[in-house]
Amino acid sequence: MASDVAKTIILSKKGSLRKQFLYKTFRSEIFLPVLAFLVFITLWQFILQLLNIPSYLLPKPTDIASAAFENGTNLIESVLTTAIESIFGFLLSVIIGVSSAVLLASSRIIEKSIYPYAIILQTIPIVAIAPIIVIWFGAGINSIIVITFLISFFPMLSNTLIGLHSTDQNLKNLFYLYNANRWQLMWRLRIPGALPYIVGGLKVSCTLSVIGAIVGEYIAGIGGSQGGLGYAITSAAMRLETPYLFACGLSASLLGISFFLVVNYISKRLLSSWHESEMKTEN
Amino acid sequence: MASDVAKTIILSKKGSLRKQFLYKTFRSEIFLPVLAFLVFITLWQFILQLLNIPSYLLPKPTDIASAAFENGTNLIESVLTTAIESIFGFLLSVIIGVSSAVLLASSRIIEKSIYPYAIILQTIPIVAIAPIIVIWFGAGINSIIVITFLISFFPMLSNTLIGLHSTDQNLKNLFYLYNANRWQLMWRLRIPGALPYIVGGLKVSCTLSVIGAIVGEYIAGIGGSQGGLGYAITSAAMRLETPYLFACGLSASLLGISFFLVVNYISKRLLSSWHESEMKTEN
Amino acid sequence: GCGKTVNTTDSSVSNPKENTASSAETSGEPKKVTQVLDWFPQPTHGGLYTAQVKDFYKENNLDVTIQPGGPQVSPVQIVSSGQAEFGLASADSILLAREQGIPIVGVAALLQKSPSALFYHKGDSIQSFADLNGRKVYAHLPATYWKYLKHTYKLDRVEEFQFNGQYTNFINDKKSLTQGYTTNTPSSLKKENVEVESLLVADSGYEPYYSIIFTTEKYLKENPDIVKAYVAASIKGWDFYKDHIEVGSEALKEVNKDASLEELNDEAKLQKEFVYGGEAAENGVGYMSLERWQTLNEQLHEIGELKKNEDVQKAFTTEFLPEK
Amino acid sequence: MGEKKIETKHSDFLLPSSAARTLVNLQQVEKIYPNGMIAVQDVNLKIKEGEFVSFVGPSGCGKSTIFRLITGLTEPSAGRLEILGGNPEAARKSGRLSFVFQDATLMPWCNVIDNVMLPLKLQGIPKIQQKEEAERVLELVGLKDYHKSLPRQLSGGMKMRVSIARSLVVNPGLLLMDEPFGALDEITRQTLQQELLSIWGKDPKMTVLFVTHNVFEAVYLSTKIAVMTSSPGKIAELIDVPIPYPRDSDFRTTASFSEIVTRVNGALKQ
Amino acid sequence: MGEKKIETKHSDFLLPSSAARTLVNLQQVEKIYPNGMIAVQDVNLKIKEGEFVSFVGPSGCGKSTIFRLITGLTEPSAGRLEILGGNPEAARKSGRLSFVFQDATLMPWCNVIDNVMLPLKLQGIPKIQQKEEAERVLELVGLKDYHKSLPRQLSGGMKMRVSIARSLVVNPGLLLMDEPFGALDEITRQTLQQELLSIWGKDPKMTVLFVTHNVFEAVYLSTKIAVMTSSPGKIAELIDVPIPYPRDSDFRTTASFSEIVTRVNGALKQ
Ligand SMILES: Nc1ncnc2c1ncn2[C@@H]1O[C@H](COP(=O)(O)OP(=O)(O)OP(=O)(O)O)[C@@H](O)[C@H]1O
Ligand SMILES: Nc1ncnc2c1ncn2[C@@H]1O[C@H](COP(=O)(O)OP(=O)(O)OP(=O)(O)O)[C@@H](O)[C@H]1O
Ligand SMILES: [Mg+2]
Ligand SMILES: [Mg+2]
Repeated sequence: MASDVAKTIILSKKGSLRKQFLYKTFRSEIFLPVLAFLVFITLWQFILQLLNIPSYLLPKPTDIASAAFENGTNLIESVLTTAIESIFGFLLSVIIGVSSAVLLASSRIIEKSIYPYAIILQTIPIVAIAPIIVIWFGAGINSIIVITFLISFFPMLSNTLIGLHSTDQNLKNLFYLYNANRWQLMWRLRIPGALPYIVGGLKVSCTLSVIGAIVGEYIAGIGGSQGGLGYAITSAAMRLETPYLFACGLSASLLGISFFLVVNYISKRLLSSWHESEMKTEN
Repeated sequence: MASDVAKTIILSKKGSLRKQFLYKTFRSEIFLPVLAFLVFITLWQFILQLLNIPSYLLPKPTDIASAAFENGTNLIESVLTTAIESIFGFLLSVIIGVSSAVLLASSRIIEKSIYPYAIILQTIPIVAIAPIIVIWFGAGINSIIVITFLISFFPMLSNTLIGLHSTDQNLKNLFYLYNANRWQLMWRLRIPGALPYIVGGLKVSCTLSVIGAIVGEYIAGIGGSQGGLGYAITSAAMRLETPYLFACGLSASLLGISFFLVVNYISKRLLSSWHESEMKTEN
Repeated sequence: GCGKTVNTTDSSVSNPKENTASSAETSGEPKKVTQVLDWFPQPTHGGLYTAQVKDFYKENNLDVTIQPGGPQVSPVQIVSSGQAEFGLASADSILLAREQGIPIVGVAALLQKSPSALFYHKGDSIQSFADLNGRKVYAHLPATYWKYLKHTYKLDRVEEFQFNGQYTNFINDKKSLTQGYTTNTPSSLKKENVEVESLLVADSGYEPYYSIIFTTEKYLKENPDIVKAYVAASIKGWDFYKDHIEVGSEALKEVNKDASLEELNDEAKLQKEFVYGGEAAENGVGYMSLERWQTLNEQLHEIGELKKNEDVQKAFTTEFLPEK
Repeated sequence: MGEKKIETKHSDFLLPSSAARTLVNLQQVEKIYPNGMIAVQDVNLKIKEGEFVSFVGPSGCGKSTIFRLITGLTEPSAGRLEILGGNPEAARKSGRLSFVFQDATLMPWCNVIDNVMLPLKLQGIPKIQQKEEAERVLELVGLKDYHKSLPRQLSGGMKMRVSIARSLVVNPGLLLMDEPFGALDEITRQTLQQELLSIWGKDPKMTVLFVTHNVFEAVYLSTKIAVMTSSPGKIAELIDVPIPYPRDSDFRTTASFSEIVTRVNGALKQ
Repeated sequence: MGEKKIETKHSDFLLPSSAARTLVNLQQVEKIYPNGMIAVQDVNLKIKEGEFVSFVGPSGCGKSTIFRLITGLTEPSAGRLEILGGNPEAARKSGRLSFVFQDATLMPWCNVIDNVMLPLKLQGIPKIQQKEEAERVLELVGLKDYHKSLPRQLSGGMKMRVSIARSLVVNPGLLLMDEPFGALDEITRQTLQQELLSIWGKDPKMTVLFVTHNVFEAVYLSTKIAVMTSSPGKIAELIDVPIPYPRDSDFRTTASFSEIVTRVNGALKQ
């Protein structure tokens, strides 16, 4: 081996390792993203200022911030409304998505026979079935939640199903030979084994649920104080208040990001002990 | 062991096994789904007929079929337009989704700094940024493709990223010890290992791309080109041609299902030799 | 000759030269302009398509592209960004845009008032907008007309629902109302054997000009000739369309494949009163008056949609309309 | 350890009495994998209840395949296969089957004790009993301090011992072990051999099928040794080990021991 | 097979000359895993270039952990670790490291030959040469008919042999093998032992670290044997095997052989 390698001595005490680790975490998890964010915002501000692009075309961060500030209470109310709708819709899609995946995975015939209808539910344009949704669930929050569900459940279903089909063959043999029934196979083996895929579905689904709620408000929304971000966006667009429009849009994004972070945290807790994608420490 | 078990003799020749296999495949892959479909359609037809539900609310399959037939050429044209838009948008989201996942996965810092913006792109309501899209890409097909991309790329990105982070630790050690550079690690290990997750992303993304194209037509107009299904749906709704509306909606679904089947076929070919989720024969 | 300017003395708009059309013609290359529509091609765009197919634009040395809109397409933003030269918008949108500092100017009002109406099932006991209280109404909730109605008729007990482009829920609830257009909604509903009656929104006193051709202040200032030529040819198209609906309908059918000629013709007939009636009967298609703009401005201030005191006179000009 | 414990029924006879039932009966069994690989061919094998049969043979000769056939994880391409006069399915359903795969095959998301309790859980045994039993067998394999460890925190040999513990937590009628002690050091191996013999010795009807590459181990443990050869996999010879149990460690130094070892090695070299 | 080939530099001396450089130097090395498990403690070990050092010890005593420390896959919690005077990182970068993990660790989506060619591919060796080399080592491990098979179509021992072939396809300066022959039958094992000795013998600077549970194997192969004990893992004794190479199979029957075996076993039993 290369003999000209400089002598390096690895002499590290646990304490210093831990400190180093915390420092590194801080650097990569907090400092740099925040820096990136600041750079991003500053560039956005200055480029627009330099190019003299009018705020009705693309507002500057300061415009957006002041628009958000001016309409503060309205914005917060809208965000809360949309948040509630998306949370319920998301929960529905998780529950129904996972449980239908479990159902489909339990038999190839059921899967082949029913899966196409899941794709139909996902791909059929919501406007087409909006009236029926409104008739069945009433306008307003119920229908909005249903629409949110329709938009966000497919990633749950599809990912979970792939996960349930990815069960390790050796473990499957083990369960088979020990006479596990379908139920045990599902609960003790296939579902735990599918968790990484389920988490993947959750991540996509939780962000889609925000979009879903906004679309729902467009399609089945009602007036009054109940209008969420969807309503606020339509109304800002209508009045051509581009900075406020962006404020609403970015609030939707923030909502999505918060959901994502929550899901991410949960997934870390669920998988950290055994799955590669979430393992941090040396194995 | 239970001695009262009936004597059963397993005496099977290869030929009969194969025949049995083909028969089973036929039964589960073709016959039963088709049967399920027929039952579904028949029930739909008869329940509506029995309950006397008017076709403007929920048209009967026969109404939909005849509406589709009457507007045959238009429908086909619309489907083609939307198909083209969604295919391009889908391809864009695959290319950009996978390559950004590769970029993000190559460094924890990049990931932490950039990922939030990917979530923003996914969750920001398209209407909010529609004007900018139209201004940058012009009304019509370009903008529609961009919108399709925006709607369908996140599942690709998110799933691919999870996949890239799920690399088997032992194989990673192997590559590390054999001095693999980042590039080799990515191409020879992480990407092949992530394939099952990438396929999961493809399945979600390809169906979302149909929705994306339809939403795109709403938002960016149809430009100079032929209107696709989004346009057909809006005008059918306006003219209260509910059966045709459903015909358009179901065509969108069929488009989604065809994309899904194509992706499914490709995924089978990609993974069949090694991944559990696509392995058919006894291992 | 110079258009009979009714009210505008805006110095920022230079006086168009005499005989704009022929001067544009002699300048060689046809001028490329794009017109963004406010919806998919429909009879409210009939005159424009007529001008296109009858080569009225070509005669004025213009190469016009008509770009259809859609449910979420914003012509104001497309035009203000310079992606198109001309757009279509209603008067209230133009005022709202100017309030936001978007410098657009209306140059010709294609519909004197909006055919928007609220529909209710035939026989329902509704006499006026005041009777809406306690009812379900499907309307585009952020729209100014709806806010005006709510404000003026104190409609605080209406159950408001977002109109999603479909009438199904309206049909299904005999006590509800829905927004729509008198020019096409009744005939569509009739196909489903639904008889309706309507309250025309304009009858409430809120009657902004509808489908106004607009462009930006900058474009107007820099290319008065082209604007003149474009408006002239468009109005010529509308005048021709008045007596030759079928020409417009044919042209629309080309770009709106899902419509039938019959529907297009019927709608065009019903729309005539909005295009050619009212003040247009006297002053020609495209006419706008300062009084009505001012009224609208006041109404929008009253309901709180406008807050700044912008000069209404800057929002439109009739300078480019052909002489009647 | 435990050598004295082996005062059992098996010590009463050299081989399981000829009156014992035939447990496993393979007749002209052949297995061709879908890729055309002929894994085993013309396998004839009769195993009586209560026997301890070791399989030795070169790598890739089809030992694991025979186990897969017997447990019904794969179907023979030709031939006749009976387990207790029935098919593997029925034998499996009887619930007295247990096994150690060649790989440890642990659930990565469960800790050691949960992995060991699995067969009991699947049988619906009361929770407390599950735990007791699991603790007992974990002690047996020397892992009683590792209850809460996850599989990835164990060494290779420890994983394998967890797998062995799992196979012993039930009270198996037919125990199939595919190289269970391959990853273990000599001392641990001998301890576990004793434990295994003692468990087997207690139940005259318990049958063990055992794959090993260690001929000494095979001879020491078994009543019969199936020597396999490869390309294609066949049972070349079935060698009896007519030495009564308990066999103490001195047995390893006897002449009959080396004689049988020589015979097995001879058969292997063919 | 191949016994005559071992006419090499190593035959000239009992042990690598004392002038040889120190390749591996562990001083008071300790490894505590994040869960608090003390895997190894106070490990002192000096290995000279050209040596063949075997590690024996009970399951879980830290053999694999020491390999992980030497290759830099894990960092010591305390102590000092030098590879050729540098850190493991630098040694790895020299590109002369090779190893067999305790698990076969094959890429499931690549066939056998692609798996074996991997180290060469990563080095950017020309394709044709990759193939030649891979075929050579596959022949060595007796798998030349399995080029196109996927890992899941192989038996346990065959997978391990693919992994061994992969480690030999490069020309390693330091070869670490973690129980490479554990899953192999005696005959295959002996063949591979000869092959390994022959490869090692050809390059006087080549160093092999070798984990095995087979004391005979350790004594037969090594210049030194590190006997480990557990809880916590320590190197109990470092035993020299001062027998010159080539060692023919008769060596296994010599008195010095059994003497060393006894010593190792004694150290293990403590
Ligand atoms: N799924 C499979 N597909 C194709 N061939 C297979 C498959 N499984 C095993 N084989 C082949 O069948 C033969 C026997 O394999 P088996 O696993 O039974 O060997 P074994 O005797 O257990 O070997 P080892 O001692 O190495 O574990 C081998 O040649 C192997 O390549
Ligand atoms: N990732 C880990 N986390 C926690 N403890 C670990 C980890 N890896 C190994 N250990 C512990 O460290 C000790 C030594 O493990 P190691 O794998 O080095 O043993 P070994 O000597 O290779 O054993 P074997 O012969 O069974 O392979 C064991 O007690 C094990 O439980
Ligand atoms: Mg095997
Ligand atoms: Mg180990």
